[in-house]
Amino acid sequence: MNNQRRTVLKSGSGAALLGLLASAGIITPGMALADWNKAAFDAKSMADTLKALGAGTPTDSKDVQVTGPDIAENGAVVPVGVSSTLPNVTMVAILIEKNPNALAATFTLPEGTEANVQTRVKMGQTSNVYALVKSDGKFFMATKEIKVTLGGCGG
Amino acid sequence: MKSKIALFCVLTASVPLSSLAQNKPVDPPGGRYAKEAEQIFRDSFRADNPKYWMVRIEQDETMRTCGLYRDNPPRKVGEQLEKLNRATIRYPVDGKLSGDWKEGEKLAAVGTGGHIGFIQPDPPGRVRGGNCYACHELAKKEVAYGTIGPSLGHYGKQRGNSEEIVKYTYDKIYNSNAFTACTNMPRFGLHSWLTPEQITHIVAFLLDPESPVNKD
Amino acid sequence: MIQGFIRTLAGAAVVAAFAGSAAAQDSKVADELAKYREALADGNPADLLEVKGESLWAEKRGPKNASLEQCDLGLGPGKVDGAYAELPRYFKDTGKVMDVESRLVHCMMTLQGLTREQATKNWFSKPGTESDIEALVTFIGARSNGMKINVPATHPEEARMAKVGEYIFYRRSGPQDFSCAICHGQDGKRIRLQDLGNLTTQEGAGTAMKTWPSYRVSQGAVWTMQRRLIDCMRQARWPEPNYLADSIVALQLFLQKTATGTVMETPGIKR
Amino acid sequence: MATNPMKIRASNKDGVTEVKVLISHEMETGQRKDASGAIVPAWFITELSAKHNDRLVLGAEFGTAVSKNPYLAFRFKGGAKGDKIVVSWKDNRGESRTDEAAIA
Repeated sequence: MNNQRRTVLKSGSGAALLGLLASAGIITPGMALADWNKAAFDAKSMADTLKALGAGTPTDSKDVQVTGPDIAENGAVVPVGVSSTLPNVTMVAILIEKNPNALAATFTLPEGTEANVQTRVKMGQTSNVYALVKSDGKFFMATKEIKVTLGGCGG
Repeated sequence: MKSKIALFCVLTASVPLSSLAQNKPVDPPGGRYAKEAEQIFRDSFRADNPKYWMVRIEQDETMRTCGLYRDNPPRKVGEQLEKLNRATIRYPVDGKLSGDWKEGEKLAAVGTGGHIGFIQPDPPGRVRGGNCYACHELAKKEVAYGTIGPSLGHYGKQRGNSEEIVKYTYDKIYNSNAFTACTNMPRFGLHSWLTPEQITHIVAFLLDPESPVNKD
Repeated sequence: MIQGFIRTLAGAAVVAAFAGSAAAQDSKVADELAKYREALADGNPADLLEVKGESLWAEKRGPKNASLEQCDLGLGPGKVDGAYAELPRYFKDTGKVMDVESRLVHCMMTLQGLTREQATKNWFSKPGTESDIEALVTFIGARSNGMKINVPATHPEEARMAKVGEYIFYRRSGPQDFSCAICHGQDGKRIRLQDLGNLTTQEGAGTAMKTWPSYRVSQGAVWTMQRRLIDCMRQARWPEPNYLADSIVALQLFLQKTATGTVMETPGIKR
Repeated sequence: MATNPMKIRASNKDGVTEVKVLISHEMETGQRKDASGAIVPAWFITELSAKHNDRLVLGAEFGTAVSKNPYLAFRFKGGAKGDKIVVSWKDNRGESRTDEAAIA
């Protein structure tokens, strides 16, 4: 544990240099990426989000999975992932039906990166969570309900 | 707020202190430092706190006695406290003790309200609820229930809704200590945390055959 | 009325038997909750704060342009390893029983020359405002990992404060008739879905105390023990005690004494 | 406001590298109100990239629904002990940060 922490610290100091480089404009984070997809993140409904992502009407697929527990102890931090056994997956996305904006995150997967990404999202209430996957240029989807529970003393 | 202070005084005055003293607590918390401890506790708060906040650290006879016995008073003392608390129960003007279960369902789920202070006080207009699910299982569909109190699932189905049961349920919510001295359950009516009318709604939530407590 | 009461008791027995059929649903909830907690444990944001705390500890700051590296947390100047596990304790130089936060603020004042107000201004973080104290306490706490909580309270002042803490633990007041003991005086209970430790036993107090400071996902912040206890009082609907108040130090001493012997696992991550 | 370092862990097993990243960021939704009732403006990471040596291994775009102090885990083929993993993010205020770690 302690060793790990020391490693972090070391990388932190290395980062200071990189941070300087970044602020000087020498390297730009995310420069290999396309611009942030505002239309997709601003969309409210599932349908509008899928449209903005160019996904149209994705096919339901058993080879796509929303990973993570079915119950969240708190909606502020809900562990969610996407995994798929489909070939040539180049993009995955996480959508939460009942959030104010359905789209939570999209991931670009270069060749060699597995279709298995995990993150943590906010959920305002119990909702269906969708995993969207682009495989061989076609879109596939899977869903599961994640229950957000009230907890603690209340308030 | 004045009326609440007055209520504390009435409760304090009406206890036959001499008889309580006959049952000296064996191991009162704080031991010989109890008096000092009370002062240390009182000194922890800002001097410029509003008066209506500071009322909340005052103790009535029930609270004080429960503390002395670590919430486990001898039966004699308990009976006296129960008698004392029974006398505080007040009823709605129209005498109807069972209200609207749908209103009761909402109140049972709400755990907010009544928070004061500078760090995280309730925002204005925050609803004050019964927070029943914090401690009790009620409607089956709510999985996030606590277990500090007994399960109240099928409460009405098990008991029927005779006048006697309705009154007992109302009284228990109004002043839990009328039945079990030093129980963990708050005295919702005594402290005006819930109004008599709100209590009738929770009674209905517990007893109405149509309520999700009784109808899965 | 008595008859009604007896009938109620009988009813309760039936209800208890009935609860068995809900066991399947309950155990599924428990399983998924366990998965949830496990998923969060790997990747505790408090680790980020620990790293920050470590650099703050060594950073020269304040009017005296000094670091905290000579701060005496009870084991001697500069000794951080294991210090948290032995706090609160009596300090000769101040003649007071102090917890980790009181002592840290004392060091910020004496070593770095900060005023009490400067040192405690951001004693807890808010969105957009970080707290040095949270970071420092996370760092100090982590340096007791794997060590046993050891607060025997043998010094007379410590013994006195432990009894003061015990008194406050059982003291009821407020519009919900609460005391600490209401929620934390029995084994095997939970509030909503959160397990409640019986803080009057070594196991219960140990399970609680060993994990603080903890990252609270509902708050998006690390909470120190001061913050935790002051918030318990807010939840009891009392006014909030002052930061570093003796009552809070006393409660900590009572709890740490009860938890003595439990191995520290900090920072924790909680709802 | 100064940014805090990320925590990056990368380990290689059987030719697959697993990367776990923890980032210090508010991820403010733009829907929360402060004590005075005013809306707190949105402030969140929009883009992130991870590179193995100089090759992109993951690109990400975040919305406001990603939790405060974001966590990310992914796996890619290749990578060897000691190789560099470099992670960069930028947010909607134009702040950015880059950190690196070696594969263990």
